[in-house]
Amino acid sequence: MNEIVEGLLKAGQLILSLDADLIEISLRSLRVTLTAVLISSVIGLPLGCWLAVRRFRFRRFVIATLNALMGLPPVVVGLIVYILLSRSGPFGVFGLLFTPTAMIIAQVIILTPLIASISHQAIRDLWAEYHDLLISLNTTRRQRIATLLWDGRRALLTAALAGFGRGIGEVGAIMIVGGNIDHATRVLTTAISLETGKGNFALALALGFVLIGLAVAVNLIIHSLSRTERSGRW
Amino acid sequence: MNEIVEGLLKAGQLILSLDADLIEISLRSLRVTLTAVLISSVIGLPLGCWLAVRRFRFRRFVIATLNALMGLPPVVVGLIVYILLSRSGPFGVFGLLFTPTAMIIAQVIILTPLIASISHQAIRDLWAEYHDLLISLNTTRRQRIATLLWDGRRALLTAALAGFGRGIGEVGAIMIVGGNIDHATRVLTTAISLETGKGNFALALALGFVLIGLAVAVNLIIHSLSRTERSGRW
Amino acid sequence: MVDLPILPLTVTDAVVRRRGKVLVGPISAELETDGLTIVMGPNGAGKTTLLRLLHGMERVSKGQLTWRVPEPAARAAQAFVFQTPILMRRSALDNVAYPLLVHGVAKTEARARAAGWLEKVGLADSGSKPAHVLSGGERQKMALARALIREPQIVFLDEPCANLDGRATREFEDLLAETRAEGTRIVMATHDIGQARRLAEDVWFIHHGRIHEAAPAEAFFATPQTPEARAFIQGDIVE
Amino acid sequence: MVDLPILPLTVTDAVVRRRGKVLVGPISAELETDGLTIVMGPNGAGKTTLLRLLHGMERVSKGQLTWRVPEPAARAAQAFVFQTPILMRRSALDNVAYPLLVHGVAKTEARARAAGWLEKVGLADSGSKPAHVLSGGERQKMALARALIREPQIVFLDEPCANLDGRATREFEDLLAETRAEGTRIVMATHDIGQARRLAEDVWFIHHGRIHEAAPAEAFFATPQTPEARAFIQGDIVE
Amino acid sequence: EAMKMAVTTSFHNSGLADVLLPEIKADLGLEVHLLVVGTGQAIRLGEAGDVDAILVHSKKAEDAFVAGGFGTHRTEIMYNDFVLIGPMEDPAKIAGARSAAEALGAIAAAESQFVSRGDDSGTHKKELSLWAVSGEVERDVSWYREVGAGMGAALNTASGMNAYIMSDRASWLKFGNKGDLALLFAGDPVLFNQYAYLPVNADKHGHVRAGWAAKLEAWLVSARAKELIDGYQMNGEQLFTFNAK
Ligand SMILES: Nc1ncnc2c1ncn2[C@@H]1O[C@H](COP(=O)(O)OP(=O)(O)OP(=O)(O)O)[C@@H](O)[C@H]1O
Ligand SMILES: Nc1ncnc2c1ncn2[C@@H]1O[C@H](COP(=O)(O)OP(=O)(O)OP(=O)(O)O)[C@@H](O)[C@H]1O
Ligand SMILES: [Mg+2]
Ligand SMILES: [Mg+2]
Repeated sequence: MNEIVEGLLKAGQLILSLDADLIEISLRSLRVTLTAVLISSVIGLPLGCWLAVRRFRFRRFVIATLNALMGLPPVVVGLIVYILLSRSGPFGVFGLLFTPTAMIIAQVIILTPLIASISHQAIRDLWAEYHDLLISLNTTRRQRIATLLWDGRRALLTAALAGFGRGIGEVGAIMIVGGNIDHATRVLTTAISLETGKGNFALALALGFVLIGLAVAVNLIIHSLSRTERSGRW
Repeated sequence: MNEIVEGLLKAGQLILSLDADLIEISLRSLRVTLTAVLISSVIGLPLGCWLAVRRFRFRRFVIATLNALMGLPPVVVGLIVYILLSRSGPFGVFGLLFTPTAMIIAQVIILTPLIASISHQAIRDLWAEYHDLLISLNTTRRQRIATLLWDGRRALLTAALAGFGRGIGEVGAIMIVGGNIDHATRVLTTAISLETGKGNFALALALGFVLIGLAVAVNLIIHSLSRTERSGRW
Repeated sequence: MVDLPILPLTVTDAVVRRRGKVLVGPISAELETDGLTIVMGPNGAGKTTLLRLLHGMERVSKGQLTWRVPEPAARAAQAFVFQTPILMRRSALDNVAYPLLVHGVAKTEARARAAGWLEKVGLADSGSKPAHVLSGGERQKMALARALIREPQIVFLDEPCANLDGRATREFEDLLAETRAEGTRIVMATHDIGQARRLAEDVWFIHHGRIHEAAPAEAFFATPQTPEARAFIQGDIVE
Repeated sequence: MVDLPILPLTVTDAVVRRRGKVLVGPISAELETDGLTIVMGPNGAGKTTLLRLLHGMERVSKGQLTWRVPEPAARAAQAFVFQTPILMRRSALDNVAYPLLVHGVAKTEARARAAGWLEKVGLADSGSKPAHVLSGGERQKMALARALIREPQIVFLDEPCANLDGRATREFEDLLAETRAEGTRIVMATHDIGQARRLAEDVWFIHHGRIHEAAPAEAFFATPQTPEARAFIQGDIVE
Repeated sequence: EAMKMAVTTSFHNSGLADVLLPEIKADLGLEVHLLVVGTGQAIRLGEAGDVDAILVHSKKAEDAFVAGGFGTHRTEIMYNDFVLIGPMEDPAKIAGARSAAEALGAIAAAESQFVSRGDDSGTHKKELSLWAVSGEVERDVSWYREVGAGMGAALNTASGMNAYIMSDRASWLKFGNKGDLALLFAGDPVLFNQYAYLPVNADKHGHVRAGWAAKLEAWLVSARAKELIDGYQMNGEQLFTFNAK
């Protein structure tokens, strides 16, 4: 029980003392996850819209699969990326294994279905609203997607933020492809895992609280920049 | 590279031979996650609706926090649940540590904010549609939530399914509180972790493919039972 | 259900302001127990906003509304038909039954009564259709049935006949007269001057968000007091 | 923009069936290059469905539509004003500019032209408002501007005056006459028999999903051929 | 009947547990639930009373555990050994080294990539002590990679980087993802790795199944256990040597 209190205190201490290691791994966490979220959003948001707009035969199957892929087990993703990037794998020549780039790749694979699926869901109602008008105006599919992306940007932000949340807390995949190498690929979650294994529960918790704080801060900043929950409907 | 092919073959083998261990841990995975999803939905869906319906001062903050909590690092949740359930913790007397119940508790903590957040987002547009009518009819807050839950059930299903996906693929928390004990708390994800640690990539991947297949199957079954993507708007 | 009479309603200096602009007000008025008030005025004058204000659905920036009984009881005895019907994602029958369900009526009884009301508004055959497939006129009829089913003491109607055909409009007017006879206070916005003449006991002429002229119907149509009202009545007679 | 004339449109035996029920059809008709057709009929008769069918927005279960040019070109030169205006989550100005943007007009020019159209429909001051705060009549005006801005060869109007006041209705009719004079084919559904008399060149009387009677306006109003049409015209004259 | 025992990943990776547990079940009617965790975590589980006994290989931590009253005593059961793994072509030429310290020195001299567990586990502590002997104390260098992970994950990383690593023999032999790695050096007595069994103190935690823990201990030091442990082979090699007194 007092580990939790101790963890909170330690978190405060670490933050107040601007612990250099903490800052380093926090920034790396942010960099990896934000990059991954950006890439995943660029793929996932239009994909989600496309799924809302397009009717085709296996639509339901694709959507169910996408939903299921939201839960891609990170360890499996890590493994596959590891195999692909390892020296004996097809992309071994790039020497990406155990670099932040590899971690970003793994996260993109995890986050893209999540972002696509949530944005599909978010955009479905908007498409129902716009459907007749956009069909009547003889828009191309591209224009429909662009319009939905723009007019639904607030809801889509939630999808991206869900991706951010998932990414920043993820450990299974980046542990395998990043290797949790000190001063190279160690991020908050892998550090937490490490300290847990060492039995340093208080420190692990402290890092966890820092991570949660970071996630809340990012969410609050983005919400207030975008004024999502402020103005009535749009 | 050929580990991936090997993994696929092995997955086929395991399934076709109805491997007893595989069936045991798959069923346990399903049991733990479905129970957790059920409990989280009972809490999270009304909570999400409530957040859509209710205006209060710190609404935006609560929503941002909930969004952030979508990314609760599983290891941290695992640790906290561990500390609480540990013999020397406040709930130690119940002897829940290293049981499926402990795993369910940890998953409920992870899934509830996720389900609440996605359902809040899903229900926001519906509430905008219904707002005037339900206010005019002088409904109680309870009735509003009940109405939104019912009329938005299709969208809310997606939230629950997102929770299922997240839960079935989760490993960090249940590893700590479940302990990955053979024949007691081993589930698909912890088994995958174990095999990865042993370097048995093919077997790990095989289990991963089984897991993904399971998730897709559950999604497809639920989608077709609920006919979500079939009828036009409702 | 609610037996205490909620009327009269007294409005004193109520103002609705949005984005720094006064949409409606200041309004001072009194709605007596009895009557049928027609609210008229050009597009964008503030009729909808005024009705919503009276119904307690617009946050007032100033002034106040006082019903005879305190808020919750007063809310329960009112009904509103919105200019654009709000469709619940249910069948037409369930849309109409909903207000009863909300007020604790058992499901079977609620449905039976809803079926009766659907018949009254001429939608007997459409009860099982999902609301969103209804035609424009059918939607308005459904919304009307949904508002009246709880037998409110006062009902606000915002252009309820806009999409109705001639016969349906006449039937609507008959139904309204019946409702009025049963003691329901009626406040209705319409653009149809013919209809206003037929139905109105009082007229409120709204212009730029204010009650520009309020008068008994005969007086208003015979001798409108302001040039705006005169122009408005003329303007409508296009033929 | 699209210069090839897309009319005439030939409809042969087209049927729209939903949930196993025939909503409209079989319809056979021809829309010539010139004209102003008023579609009338009771609520739920199938007017909206018919207009949508002509516009190519309803999957036909049988029969076909043939424009003079192939589909994509034909689609680009049509416009539709829906019975319930569809509001994009943008300002009124951006709503009106949208069809131009979609067709590759530069943003500044599109907005300038949209502002001109807002003025034409009497919404000069409301351009910067988000569409969802517009009043019922303002929404219809905006939808009209959005449909006409691309100068379509044919425009379908589904009860575009339902929520307009008298003056706005007259202005609408003037604008429509102007549009007609510029060569745009007009097909419009309305419940306002007075308006139909003023505007119609041809009338289609719809009943139970079929074109019950199609005739030049004068003939239709003077001597309706079927008892249903006669009853309908009578029924509307309520006073 | 079931009791819980925390063990380290390196022990579990050896596969010996899969041989012993069914025999224990047969002989004692006791089901042993294994919790496979890091050394530090295993000790914390024992301290909290969440397991009934621990089986680890980190003498210092074990002594502290007993001194703190968390465990009643420490019983040595068996040992295995650590080995040095590295790229097949052995760029640092450690295969011919005369001692473990010399081998590490050669890696440092060649500045070849070396992966360290970096997780304060028994294996990690052993590795650090060897570096100290070799005289290479400066480890803040680019070729020395602390990966902060269990044995299996560290081996995966080493395999991916084609780097040197120190592993227990069992984990290495069982490890599937060998890549271009090979066992290059073994046999120095300093590489011996003693496993000890520590029952959790029932005075501190009343619910602990001390009776079962004692029965298990008796079994672990019995001739039956000796036969099974010494007889356990992988690829024709004996992995563990029973040395309980
Ligand atoms: N939130 C808002 N911000 C700015 N202007 C608003 C807002 N809400 C409504 N308005 C404006 O207030 C005016 C009054 O609107 P209201 O809907 O009450 O008009 P109305 O009399 O019902 O018109 P109609 O006959 O067209 O239905 C309109 O011009 C509308 O654009
Ligand atoms: N998908 C559907 N399933 C069943 N019935 C439908 C469906 N869509 C429309 N309808 C019915 O078809 C009929 C014709 O509808 P339509 O909207 O074309 O009528 P309308 O002539 O435009 O009526 P109004 O004057 O009220 O607008 C209506 O009774 C409507 O309920
Ligand atoms: Mg209005
Ligand atoms: Mg219609």
